[in-house]
Amino acid sequence: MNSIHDLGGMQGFGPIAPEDDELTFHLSWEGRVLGLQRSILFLGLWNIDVFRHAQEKIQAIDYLSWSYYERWVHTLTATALERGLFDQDELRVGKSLSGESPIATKKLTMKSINKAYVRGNFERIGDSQPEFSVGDMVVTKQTHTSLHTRLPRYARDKLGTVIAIRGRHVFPDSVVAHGSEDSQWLYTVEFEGCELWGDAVDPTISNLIDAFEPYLSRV
Amino acid sequence: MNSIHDLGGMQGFGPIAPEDDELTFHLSWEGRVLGLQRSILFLGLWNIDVFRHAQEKIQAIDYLSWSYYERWVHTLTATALERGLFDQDELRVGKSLSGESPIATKKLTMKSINKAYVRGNFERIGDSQPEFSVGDMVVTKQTHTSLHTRLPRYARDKLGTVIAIRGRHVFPDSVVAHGSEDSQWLYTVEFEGCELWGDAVDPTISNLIDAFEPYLSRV
Amino acid sequence: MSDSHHHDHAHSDVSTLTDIQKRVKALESILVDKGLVERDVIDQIIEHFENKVGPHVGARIVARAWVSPEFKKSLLADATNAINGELDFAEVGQHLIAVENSDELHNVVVCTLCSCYPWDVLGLPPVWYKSAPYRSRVVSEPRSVLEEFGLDLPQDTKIRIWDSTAETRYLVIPQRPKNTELMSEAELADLVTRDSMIGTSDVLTTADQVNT
Amino acid sequence: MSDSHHHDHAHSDVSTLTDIQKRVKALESILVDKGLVERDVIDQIIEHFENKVGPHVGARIVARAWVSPEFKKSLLADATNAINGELDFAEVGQHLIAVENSDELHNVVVCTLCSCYPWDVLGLPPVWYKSAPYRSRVVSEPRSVLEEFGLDLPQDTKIRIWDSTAETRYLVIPQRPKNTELMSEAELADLVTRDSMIGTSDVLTTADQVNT
Repeated sequence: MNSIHDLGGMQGFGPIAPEDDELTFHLSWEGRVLGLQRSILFLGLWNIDVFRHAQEKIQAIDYLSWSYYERWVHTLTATALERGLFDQDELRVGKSLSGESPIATKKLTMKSINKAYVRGNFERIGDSQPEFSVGDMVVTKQTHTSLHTRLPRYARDKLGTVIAIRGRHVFPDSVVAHGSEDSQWLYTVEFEGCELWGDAVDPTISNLIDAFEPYLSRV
Repeated sequence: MNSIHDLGGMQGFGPIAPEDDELTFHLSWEGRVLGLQRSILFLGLWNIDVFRHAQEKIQAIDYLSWSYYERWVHTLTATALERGLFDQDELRVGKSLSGESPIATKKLTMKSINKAYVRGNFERIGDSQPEFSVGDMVVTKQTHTSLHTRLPRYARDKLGTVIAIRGRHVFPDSVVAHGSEDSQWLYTVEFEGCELWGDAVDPTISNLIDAFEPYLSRV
Repeated sequence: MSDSHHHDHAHSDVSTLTDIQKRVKALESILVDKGLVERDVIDQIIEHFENKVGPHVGARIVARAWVSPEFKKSLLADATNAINGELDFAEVGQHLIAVENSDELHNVVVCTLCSCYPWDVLGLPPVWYKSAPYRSRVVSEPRSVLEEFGLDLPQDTKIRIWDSTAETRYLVIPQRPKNTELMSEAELADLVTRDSMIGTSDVLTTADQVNT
Repeated sequence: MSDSHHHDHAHSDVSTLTDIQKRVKALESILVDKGLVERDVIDQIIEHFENKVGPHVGARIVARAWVSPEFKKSLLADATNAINGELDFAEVGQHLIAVENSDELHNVVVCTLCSCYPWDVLGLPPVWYKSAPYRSRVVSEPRSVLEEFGLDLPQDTKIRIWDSTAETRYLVIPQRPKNTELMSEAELADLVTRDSMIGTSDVLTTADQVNT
């Protein structure tokens, strides 16, 4: 989606405001949201890409108004309702009205909790060989999908160079579009700043993205 | 600028909501803002491009929260203060504290009012011949200026065809950057939808923009 | 307008703010006080845009183009001069451009960067035209936008989306409905809606008129 | 979260909403009630992210890379495996990528599409990293952003901006400060700030430490 979440290269959001000695959580409920999020990801009912797409569907004014953890609460709730983890009535009363969830198969316990700390591994083994090699010039796809993509708007339809092959990974676009992992080779692609931002840009900069093979064509 | 004002091709702003029998003005003060805006443009202290750039400088969340005429009030006030048409003290008390404005040379009266109704003419006569002809293939500039441009983000670094030459017009980018009219040839350029939006787009669409000569290069 | 006030109201075009009314009053008083604007001028401008200009102006131009091939030809060549050359039309500003619909081609107008609109001939722009949803969507998915407005174009009709990015303004000349040969120019003008001249809807048919 | 609530509070990352507290409580109760999450799990996760992980983890990794050329080599080749191969580090997830600063090259990390961040080694991301101003600006004007963070790079230093667009995560290995030959690995780790591992600032010098 080309929602407000795709912020790279935009202007007009005010100053960056680092805090001195920033607190881990600014409000007590924020930590609990993090705990909920980690728990739900552990349950494996949907993956992080589905969560990200739910964030993209937040309307622009809400996306900019809500804090990070407020967006999480919204997304977590919306996705759980959509997937049937619980229903509106349960949400209203704040307890289960139907016993165990019909869609869950795992349970996060104090014994298994270490698995909720470490990031999942999204690399997948497959038969295909990578289409591109380090040093290859590639052009990124032009796309304005209303579904999920991890190709940011500023790096579309642009010329770059493959600088690394990162393995074969779950393809977020397919996960969101039709629930399949459809793993794809992942590359780091480097772009000269002027290719992305025009000749007036600082000539010392380059931008790098991690791009899945379907985003790339040979020049 | 790449502010939120450059909305073409974005997603996530909710449904379009046409009103039945829409009122000319929804609130009584809106008409007065229109009157103020037309009056100030008539005074010729700054032109419409300066007003537009002031709109671009509104932060995203405000731009999306404020109504159209609220943005006008903000912009009109900010520009008038910046240019010294009146000062903060005058704004606070709502009257002139310093007599006539030092920067104004014109006055809008009931006799001259017809001039406040008709749009200004931004065409300028110059010596140069247009660089491009109807039918020429052109590529638009890649730019991410923090100043003013009328080249929307969706139509940058794209291949199009000149379909009309519209005369030589005041160049908004120069007006805002250094106050000079710097008139330039203006063309209507047509782009195939797939050039801008990718292969998945409706194949029957094409997009047209009015592009000033400095935005274009020959292919 | 203080930084804090923007959280106090909804993001529709309808709000009732005492603060903003005071601000507008202050601006007007200062301009009058400084001798820049004569007292009745603002009222007169409001009167002009509420009552003098409006879609009825564009509708008369379209109807004239429908009945006069000669006028249509000059309108498509240079709309401002064509209109200003006809004695019974009020003066319009530079540079108005007329674009004509046909069976093969539909035109729709937007201003993605602000809300440029041909005020001279259509009056004040509707709220939806100025809104983020319309400005963002119509350039890349015109067909779904037009469907929401009730306009189902044939799948092979070409759509041109005109983005007003300079000081040109666009007026769509919709197609003349069938079976209107016997109608007068004034009757034809009554069929021409505002949205049909933006390109988001069709003109009325005589059947529509009976129904409303 | 109702559609109306978003107008009631400021757009900072700090808000105090009873509504949202109730919502969070409800979500937690439902999950526990349905037997999906054991009661103490949420507290334990909070404890982990508040106290176990944090920039001190990344700082120890950087200090080790400074003192051990062999570890640095394997870190730059495959950071996850290098770290998980050292017995005294806690396990980190796939795929962590370490990028090294030099006199000629400075690295800075962002996630423009969301807020991807190497939590395993840096703990919770700071609010500014997740904010629209940082995510929007650093990709096209890194130098002015870094200056705001107090980092003035030489004009000819090349800057690479790494945008975390997939499930890879980036850790910047800042340059080891001069005149630190006599410091222990633990002392060196104390010089490594969170922001220096994101790329928005330099490490501390021994002079900084005396001053603070």
